[in-house]
Amino acid sequence: MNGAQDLGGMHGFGPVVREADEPLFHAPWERRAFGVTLAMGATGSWTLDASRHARESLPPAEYLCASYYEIWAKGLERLVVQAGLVGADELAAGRSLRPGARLARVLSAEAVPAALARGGPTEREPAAAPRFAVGDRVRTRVINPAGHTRLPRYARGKTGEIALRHGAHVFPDANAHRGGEAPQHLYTVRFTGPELWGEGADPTLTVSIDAWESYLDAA
Amino acid sequence: MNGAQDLGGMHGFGPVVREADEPLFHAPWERRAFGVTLAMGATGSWTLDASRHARESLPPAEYLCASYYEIWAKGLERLVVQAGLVGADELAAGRSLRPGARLARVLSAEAVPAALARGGPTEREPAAAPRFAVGDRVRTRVINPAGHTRLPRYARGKTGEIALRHGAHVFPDANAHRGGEAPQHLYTVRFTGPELWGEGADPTLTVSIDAWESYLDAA
Amino acid sequence: MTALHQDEPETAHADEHDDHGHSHLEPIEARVKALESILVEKGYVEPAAIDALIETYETRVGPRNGARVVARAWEDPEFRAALAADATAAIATMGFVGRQGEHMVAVFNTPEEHHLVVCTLCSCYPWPVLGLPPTWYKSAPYRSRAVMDPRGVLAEFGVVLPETTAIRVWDSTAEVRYLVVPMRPEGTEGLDEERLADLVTRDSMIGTGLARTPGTAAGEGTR
Amino acid sequence: MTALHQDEPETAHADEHDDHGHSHLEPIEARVKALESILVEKGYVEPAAIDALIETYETRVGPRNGARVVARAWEDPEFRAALAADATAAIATMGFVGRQGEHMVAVFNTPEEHHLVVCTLCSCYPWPVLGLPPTWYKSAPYRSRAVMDPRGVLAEFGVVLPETTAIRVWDSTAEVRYLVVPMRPEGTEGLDEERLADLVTRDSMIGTGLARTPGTAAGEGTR
Repeated sequence: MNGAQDLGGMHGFGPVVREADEPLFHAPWERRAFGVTLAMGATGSWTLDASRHARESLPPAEYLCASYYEIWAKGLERLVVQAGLVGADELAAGRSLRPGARLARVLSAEAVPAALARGGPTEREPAAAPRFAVGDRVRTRVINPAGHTRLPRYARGKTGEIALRHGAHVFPDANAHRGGEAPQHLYTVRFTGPELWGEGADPTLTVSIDAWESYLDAA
Repeated sequence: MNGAQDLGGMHGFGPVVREADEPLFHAPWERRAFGVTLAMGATGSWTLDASRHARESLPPAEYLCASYYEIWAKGLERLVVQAGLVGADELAAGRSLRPGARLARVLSAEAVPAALARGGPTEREPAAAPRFAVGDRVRTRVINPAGHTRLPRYARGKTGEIALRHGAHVFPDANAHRGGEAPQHLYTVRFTGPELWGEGADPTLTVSIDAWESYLDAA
Repeated sequence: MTALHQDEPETAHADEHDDHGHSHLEPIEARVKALESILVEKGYVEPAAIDALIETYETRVGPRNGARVVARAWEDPEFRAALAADATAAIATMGFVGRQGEHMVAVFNTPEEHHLVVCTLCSCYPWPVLGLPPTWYKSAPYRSRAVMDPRGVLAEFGVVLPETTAIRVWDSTAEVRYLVVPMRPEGTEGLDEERLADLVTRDSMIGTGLARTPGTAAGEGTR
Repeated sequence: MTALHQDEPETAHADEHDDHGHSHLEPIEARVKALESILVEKGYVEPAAIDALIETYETRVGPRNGARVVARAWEDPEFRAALAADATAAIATMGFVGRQGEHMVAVFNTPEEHHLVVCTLCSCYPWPVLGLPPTWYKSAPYRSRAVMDPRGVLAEFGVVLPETTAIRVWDSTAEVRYLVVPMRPEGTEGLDEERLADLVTRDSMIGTGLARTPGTAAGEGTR
């Protein structure tokens, strides 16, 4: 979706602000928002792609005004309601009003190291041979889906070159919307600065994105 | 600039909300923000293009969170400071701390009807013949200026057709930044929905923009 | 990277003023009041001129102007042709001129084509014929979606057009201002211009509505 | 217009919940506390697991991991080759595996090419080797500008590269995570891996910094 999360190439945000001490968390609630989001993710009630979509679906003004873990917390609120695990009335009340659903998995403290070490690899057996090889010229498609996509606006309708192949990976545009993993070949596509940004762009610049095969046409 | 003002094609703002009574102004301060902005504009201390740029230069989060006349008011604050007419200290103090500068024009109540009737026509004598004729195929350039531009992001690098010619008009990209009027031929350029939005776009849709000649290349 | 991609100095300067100047928490109401009084104290603006500007758009200039233009275009083929050929001049013959209407273009709805006007970059709108725009016209939902999903926007306004009617969106990116001339409703033969103008809603001149049919409720007449 | 351009129903539903649910004015602190306690009461999460997750990234996983990878790549040509060929496997030999590092790619700075990593769409970052990202990495200024004005961003970090050094920006739009291997500083011959790792700043592994030269202040050592 063309939401506020799609920030590449925007102006007006000012300089990058670095904090003197760079705390990982700025308040106890940020710590909890982080931990509870990971713990709920481990229940398998939704995909990582769905959780990204929940965050980017915040109204743009809210997204841009919120701090990072505020976005996570509000995204998690949406996810638990959408999944039917918590009622909006319960969020409003600030407490559980009904017994919980039965989840397939609940993460225990003991299971944390193994769960983190396992992670969530997204590479899958490819169903077909890759359409493109390293060095091929490709053009990204012009798409504007209302749902989740990982093709940023700045890189649509642009011509680049396949720089890397990564095998087949889970396709977020489907997986975020209960469309299954629908794996596709994934490539790193490299564009020149002038191709992306036009006149005045740094001629030494290249920018690459990781792009699924259905984002690409032969150029 | 690729600021928050460039809204065409964004998702996530929800349905269009219409007010039951549609007040022109929602509070007395909105009335004053409107009137004082027009009255200051009439002094000729900046161009209309500069005032648009002052508004779009608000940080994106602030722009999207602000109500319409709040954006005008904050834009006017920037303009009077940039023009050296009011000091930042005076805005902070909420009152004038020094005598004002001498302005070439101050709008009187009596002069209002004539000033509004005159408006601010932007057509100028063309310095050269137009490069394009109605029906010509053109491609918009890929530009990403940090300054003011009237070529929206969604219509960059797109191929369309000249639908109307409007003669030569003041060029906002220059005029917003003390670059003079630098008039150029102005055209209405029509694009198809699929050209702009890709697959799934309404095939009956066309969208046109008004585009200055330097935005366009022959396609 | 060239200067093109940098924030220009004047913006940085203004940001600084905001940081060191008054607090962002100060209510906008107080900020506007302070701003006006500073400008008045300095002799840059006259409160009576501000009053006159406000009064003009609150009481004298509104969509009735545009409705009269449309009604005349419905009734008078010569005027319609003049409006199509040079809308600024044709509209000026009715006395509607000036700010935000300096360069007018009229677009005519037909069964084959429906026109819709938007300003994605700000809030451009033909003041002399329609007055000041409603809040929704200036809002992010309308500006973001009118160019990409106009049928979805129209549906929210209760306007559902046949799929065979093409949608023509006009994004007002310059000082050209567009006036939609809606289709003349059935059953309006013999009505005079004033009665016809009663049927021309404001929304129908933006393209988010249609002209009213005689006899339907006038409750939304000013829209 | 097709469904592609509509807001999907689940989003609309969530909006509704926000409208009818708790107030937007409720401080985020209270919201997060309430959310956790609801999820605990329902048996979906165990507070001890949340504690363990937090503790992992506060105390055990951080940029020292990546610094050791880089130091080894500087010292050991075979490891460097393995890192270039299959970074995930090479890094796993050092015990750094798992979440947000499942598919690693290492990119090597040279006098001709400088690499810079960003995630414009969210905050993708190689947790097993760098820990959790700093706030600036997740912020709008960095995400918006790194792809369009990387030299401007680098200058703000105090990194000014020759114009002949090409900039290679990697926007992490998939689950591939990029680790920049900075150039080995002069005067580091004979240092062991631990001492070399001391020179590898976090920023140098994102691309917003360079490795430190021996003898320079270690104050920014964790960056």
